[in-house]
Amino acid sequence: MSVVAEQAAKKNYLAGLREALLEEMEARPDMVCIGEDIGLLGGAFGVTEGLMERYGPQRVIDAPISEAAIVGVAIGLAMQGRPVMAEMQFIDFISCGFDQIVNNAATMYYRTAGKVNLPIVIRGPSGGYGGGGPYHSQQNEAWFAHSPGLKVVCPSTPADAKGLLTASLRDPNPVIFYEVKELYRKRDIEEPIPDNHFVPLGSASIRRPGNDVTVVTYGNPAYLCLQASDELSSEGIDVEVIDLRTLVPMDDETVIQSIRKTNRVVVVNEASRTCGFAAEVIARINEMAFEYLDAPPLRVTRADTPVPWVKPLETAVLPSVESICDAIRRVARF
Amino acid sequence: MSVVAEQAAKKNYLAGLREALLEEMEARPDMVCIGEDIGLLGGAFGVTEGLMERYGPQRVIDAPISEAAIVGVAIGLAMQGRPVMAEMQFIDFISCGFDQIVNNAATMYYRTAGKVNLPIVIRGPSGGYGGGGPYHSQQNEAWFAHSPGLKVVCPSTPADAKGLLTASLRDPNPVIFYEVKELYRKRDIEEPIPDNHFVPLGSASIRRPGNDVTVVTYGNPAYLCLQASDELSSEGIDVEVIDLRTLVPMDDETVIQSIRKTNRVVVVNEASRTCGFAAEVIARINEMAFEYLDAPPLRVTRADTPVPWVKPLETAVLPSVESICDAIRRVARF
Amino acid sequence: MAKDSTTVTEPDSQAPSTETQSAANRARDLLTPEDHLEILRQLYLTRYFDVRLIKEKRRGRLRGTLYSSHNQEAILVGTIFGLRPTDWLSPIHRDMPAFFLKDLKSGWDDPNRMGMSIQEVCAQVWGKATAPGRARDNWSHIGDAEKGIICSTSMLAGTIPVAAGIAYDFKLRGFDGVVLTYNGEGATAQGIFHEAINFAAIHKLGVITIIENNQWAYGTPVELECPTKDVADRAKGYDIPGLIADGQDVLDVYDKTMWAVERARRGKGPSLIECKTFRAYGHGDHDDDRAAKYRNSDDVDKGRSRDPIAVYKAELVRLGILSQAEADAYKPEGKHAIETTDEDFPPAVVAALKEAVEFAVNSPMPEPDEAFRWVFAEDQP
Amino acid sequence: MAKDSTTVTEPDSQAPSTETQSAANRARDLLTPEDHLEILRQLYLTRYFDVRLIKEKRRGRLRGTLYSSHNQEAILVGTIFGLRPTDWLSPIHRDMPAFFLKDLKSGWDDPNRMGMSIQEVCAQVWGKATAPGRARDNWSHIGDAEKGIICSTSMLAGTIPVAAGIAYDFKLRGFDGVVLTYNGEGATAQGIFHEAINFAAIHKLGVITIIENNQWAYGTPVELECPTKDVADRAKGYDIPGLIADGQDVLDVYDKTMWAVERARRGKGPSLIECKTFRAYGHGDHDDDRAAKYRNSDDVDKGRSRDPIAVYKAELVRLGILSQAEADAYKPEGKHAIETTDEDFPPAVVAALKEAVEFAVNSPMPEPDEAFRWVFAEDQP
Ligand SMILES: Cc1ncc(C[n+]2csc(CCOP(=O)(O)OP(=O)(O)O)c2C)c(N)n1
Ligand SMILES: Cc1ncc(C[n+]2csc(CCOP(=O)(O)OP(=O)(O)O)c2C)c(N)n1
Ligand SMILES: [Mg+2]
Ligand SMILES: [Mg+2]
Repeated sequence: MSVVAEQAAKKNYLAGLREALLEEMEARPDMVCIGEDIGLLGGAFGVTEGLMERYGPQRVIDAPISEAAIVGVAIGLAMQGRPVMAEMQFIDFISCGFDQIVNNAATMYYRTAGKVNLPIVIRGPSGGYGGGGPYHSQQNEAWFAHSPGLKVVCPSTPADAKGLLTASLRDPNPVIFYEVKELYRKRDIEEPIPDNHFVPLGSASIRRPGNDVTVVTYGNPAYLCLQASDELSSEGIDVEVIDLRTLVPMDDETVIQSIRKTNRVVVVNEASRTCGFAAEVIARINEMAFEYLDAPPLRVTRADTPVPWVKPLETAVLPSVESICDAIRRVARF
Repeated sequence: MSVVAEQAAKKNYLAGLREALLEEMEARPDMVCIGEDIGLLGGAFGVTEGLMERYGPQRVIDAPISEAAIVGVAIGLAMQGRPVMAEMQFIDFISCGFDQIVNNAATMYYRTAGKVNLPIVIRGPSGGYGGGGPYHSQQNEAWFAHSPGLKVVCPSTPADAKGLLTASLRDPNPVIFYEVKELYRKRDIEEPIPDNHFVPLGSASIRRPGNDVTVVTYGNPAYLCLQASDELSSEGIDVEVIDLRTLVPMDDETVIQSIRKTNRVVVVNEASRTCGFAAEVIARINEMAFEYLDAPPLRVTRADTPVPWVKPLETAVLPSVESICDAIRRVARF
Repeated sequence: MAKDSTTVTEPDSQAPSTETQSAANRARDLLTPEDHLEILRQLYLTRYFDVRLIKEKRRGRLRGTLYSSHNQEAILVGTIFGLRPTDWLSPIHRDMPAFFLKDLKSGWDDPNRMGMSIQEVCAQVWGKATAPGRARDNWSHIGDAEKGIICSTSMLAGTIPVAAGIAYDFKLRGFDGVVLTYNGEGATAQGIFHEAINFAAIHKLGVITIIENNQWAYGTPVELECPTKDVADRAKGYDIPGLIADGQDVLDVYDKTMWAVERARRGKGPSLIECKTFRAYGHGDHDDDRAAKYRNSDDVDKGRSRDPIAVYKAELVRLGILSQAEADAYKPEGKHAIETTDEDFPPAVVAALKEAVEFAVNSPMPEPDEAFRWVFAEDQP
Repeated sequence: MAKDSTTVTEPDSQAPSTETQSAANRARDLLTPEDHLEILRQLYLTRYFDVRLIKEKRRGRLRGTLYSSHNQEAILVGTIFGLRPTDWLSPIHRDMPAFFLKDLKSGWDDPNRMGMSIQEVCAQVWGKATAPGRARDNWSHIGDAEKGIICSTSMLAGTIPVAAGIAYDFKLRGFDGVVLTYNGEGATAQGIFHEAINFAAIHKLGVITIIENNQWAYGTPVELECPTKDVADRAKGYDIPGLIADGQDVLDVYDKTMWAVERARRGKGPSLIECKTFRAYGHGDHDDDRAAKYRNSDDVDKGRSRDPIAVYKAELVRLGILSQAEADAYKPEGKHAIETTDEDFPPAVVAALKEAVEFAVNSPMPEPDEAFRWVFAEDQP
């Protein structure tokens, strides 16, 4: 393949998501999409662009501004065996549909003793670093990781975006799917996406192999961790970066294996600190690999604050290359 | 005081809560209570018994079945400087008012840069062990511990119930207050409650001093931990039981001090495992006392399932004296 | 609650309100004498089921809370009787008998019928492995997709959007089924009630919201839940019909339901039916004593004075379907649940319950290990 | 949107609908010529503020999204003009000018007035430490308890219960203040809209819900948000007045608002006012181009054809308050925001903005350390 052709084949994160949706809608005529402004407009960010034109307003529902009803209707459709994609315009608004998700969707399979499963993907743009303020910057995945019966996914590359969304849409369980909106159109992460790309849920990816310190992360901070690793390699610290990709179920194996090798770990999530997913990772590491730890596992997270709007304030509370480097240095030199 | 008089002065957990409410309503004529069936009926469990008779239907509002509006109205009242008690009939239903809590109440002080604080206590019966099934057994405190701006409290004794509720009602911030409904009328925990009892938020209580293993817990499992300690003392394991009482802010100091002494810790919460508060405690211990740990900090929690209704199933998933003993033995013998 | 409160709000301009009125009163004319006798049998059965559970509960044989449907039987029987087996239901806490009433006409014991058997329902009450959902949640929170019954959470009004989703599926498939959801008048204050009915109205889905207005939501009177004169007025906010039925009169409930059902089958969208009734006892059995604190006993006596079984039997006598002697053969009506005896009910009804309770009692408990199962579905083939 | 769509639903039996109609049309008669000129000035100011921000945004000088209030000025000015300084407001994303319009009559620069200054509002837009809330949240999410403005979250309709809480406090204190909340027609689909208005109606609280029905909720037309003929019909579900105002006619908006406000002051409870208008541009400035995809340009032209400034000036000429020459002195009406120039606006308006923008631009950014402050309030004395 010529360089030009290969260039042309590079796709952004958003394209990966769109492809997954289009292919699944095409392959499964019973699938339905529902969300605010996903049809006529094609979605606030364009993830669903072209869906309504292709599959009509019956299968691509422009829902009223009713997050709880969107989830509830998705449950009804899924009970009838239909795969459903339900979009939250920003994942921040998921709190308005919270009860239907944690109490109804998450537990249906359990309550019916395995009779009714719900193939629903609730997806939406998430994350900070874009100056969105408290209500357009959330990564509230810990709420859902704490709600048994939900899978939780957060891809950070275009290929993973497609592969994991495909896997999520085919999964028989409700999945909360965190898209990193700052990555949607980021040029320098564009990459070719293989045809029929499928990334099974529950498998982490080693984004950078290394021997000295393991860094466990997901979402946008994966790039900060990679940058930090580059910086630290000049200081002689060889970092292994693990992108969890799926939080529930979590790929314990890959994390533990890495720690057996490095004996040191830093966990990074961009959500607020207390009861964030990083705490969960650390608890598991303690349970499964305590003997291998030569230094305290540290967390780098957002401060326990909302995400403020003004840029210098936002920057102050979110994980940065600097704060990640600091933590890695601390465990490396412990 | 004669034994008889002392006996008479013993009060149950529910009485402690009621006293706190009555005293604060009496002392602060601007205070308002709002909730479903709290007035005419006096509350599903009787915590607000007598309030409406004394303070009238204007200050004790029998709200419609609208958890979100209850919280939102409480915010408006609190903005006008009124202390507000908002009851959730069961804490499980808090998910219906979730957005107003985590996005509106929790962040108001932050968003107004310290101009508007909200003295609201959202309280309600919580917890399992009573055969309530998935929607009458939750302890969903981790969701709120993960939402900056909320304090989170969970007393386990009658005196703490009163002292912490008093402190919460006087706190200028929104507090989510978890009452353990299985303890409401439990006879064998009744105790005298000092007059004007006040337990400051953020202070843990050492329920049993010990030297070998620290157990950190709160709520109903505190009693399971005490029982486990008794059993294990015969095996020569001397357990220190710390009842956190307040999760946010957490009394790190007491926990860390204890671990410096015992070098071993087990954390018990009755909520489901992944991203539960126990994980947070373990992450903090790693950050603050890693060098003192001689064994992996372990968690005992509910399994990652809803709380099933039928008794043997409920028992299977919740922490028990047995599972707590097992974990303590494991860390003691590590 | 008087018969004359029967009105129909029909904003749909194609159906003028006079025509509507008569349409709403005509469904009963199609009932055969056999239908009438079946309806009566179902009323007895519904009452007896509740009476039996009340007694079992008092004897301490049952766990969980019993929300009695006593005095509200006409709503359950009247709304369900005319449905097709393939229609869906979503009952709430006070509607325990609805689970077996669904498709009961097909025969009480038909294993293929599109409703649960009385055995299954009793197994649920007793918390046994033979219950739908293997008793993982309590009492009325059962469902069965194969039987067309939504499994509800405790969160009131929370199944209406699910009903809308099912009805949306019907629409996509060109199927003319309907979904009935049950809600107390108190539940109409929930946000999800609004979101779901709004959605159903926009898409003209076959969702029918039955409001069992028994005047009380636990310890809160209807005036503190709903600001409109009638709860049915809520419908006006969605431009859908808001019907009012006399909840003590099974035929009026039946008429109104059939009108809404037929309208929904024609693709004209949702309706709301307020059935006016009165809660006979406490909110749940734990509240029986406390309820006296907040409900005046005169009001309670008055509220209970039109027993739906008595009302219906009088009508059947008037229609010549029952003789007075036949009507008087079994007389549970007007009695407090614990004052009734088995002699107050037809032997077949008593026998059916006896068998069901035995089935439940003799069924095994679920194994503790089950508690860890079915959190996640395995990948489907 | 024609004047004849002006109707009033008044379910309150004490106020028959004919009387109501005239009451609703009489408020304007109390306005003095000075009031009229102040209203016009406010319309110019509101328009110019938006125009200025649109231009600043295009030049890349601002962060965040601008939700233009162009063509909807009459709603903001007309609803706020007659309020008392002690009344409360809760504007939403499209209502940025509302923050300074509140109590603007007290003088643009009065530091004690019960509205924000234009400086403060610009400081917020520019994200400076001098903004209310020190720019910790963006654009319209500001509030100030001292100025009687609720600080909103992004979650639509989420301030209505807060408004109800404030109005409940008024009731407890025997104070006859009112709280106006603003919502798009799309926001009426939210569950909290229902819960909050239901609560306000039950307790007859002074909460007035202004619906800015600009026909579109982002990319979704009103028919997919609301099933009733008029959004005002939502009011019927709560037995509260549902008024319809011509959102292009500031005096009609004013009349309807004053009617609802006076009613609320008399303790008769909430109202809902649908102001019919049309969104001039994209949902936000980021959507200006995409909006052409989902909105037909004929409809857009038609929707923008009755510029509220033109409508009002014609009325002032008719009333003899303005000469035609005076009316023609400044003519921003009918022009696209970026086609207008400073000459289209009165110099005082231009100067006020200039000063405010300078204030904003010259204000300091908040210090990064502030980000960690004010998560929790310290114990109060
Ligand atoms: C969202 C939610 N809030 C609170 C409750 C607790 N609760 C259970 S039943 C009930 C009263 C219901 O009243 P109503 O809807 O009139 O039904 P009824 O019991 O009278 O049949 C309440 C408040 C609940 N189940 N769900
Ligand atoms: C609960 C919630 N869901 C979704 C959004 C995203 N959102 C912001 S504005 C908007 C459209 C609002 O339409 P409308 O209420 O008609 O107001 P308009 O913008 O037309 O003035 C949406 C969907 C939100 N802010 N809050
Ligand atoms: Mg009721
Ligand atoms: Mg709009």
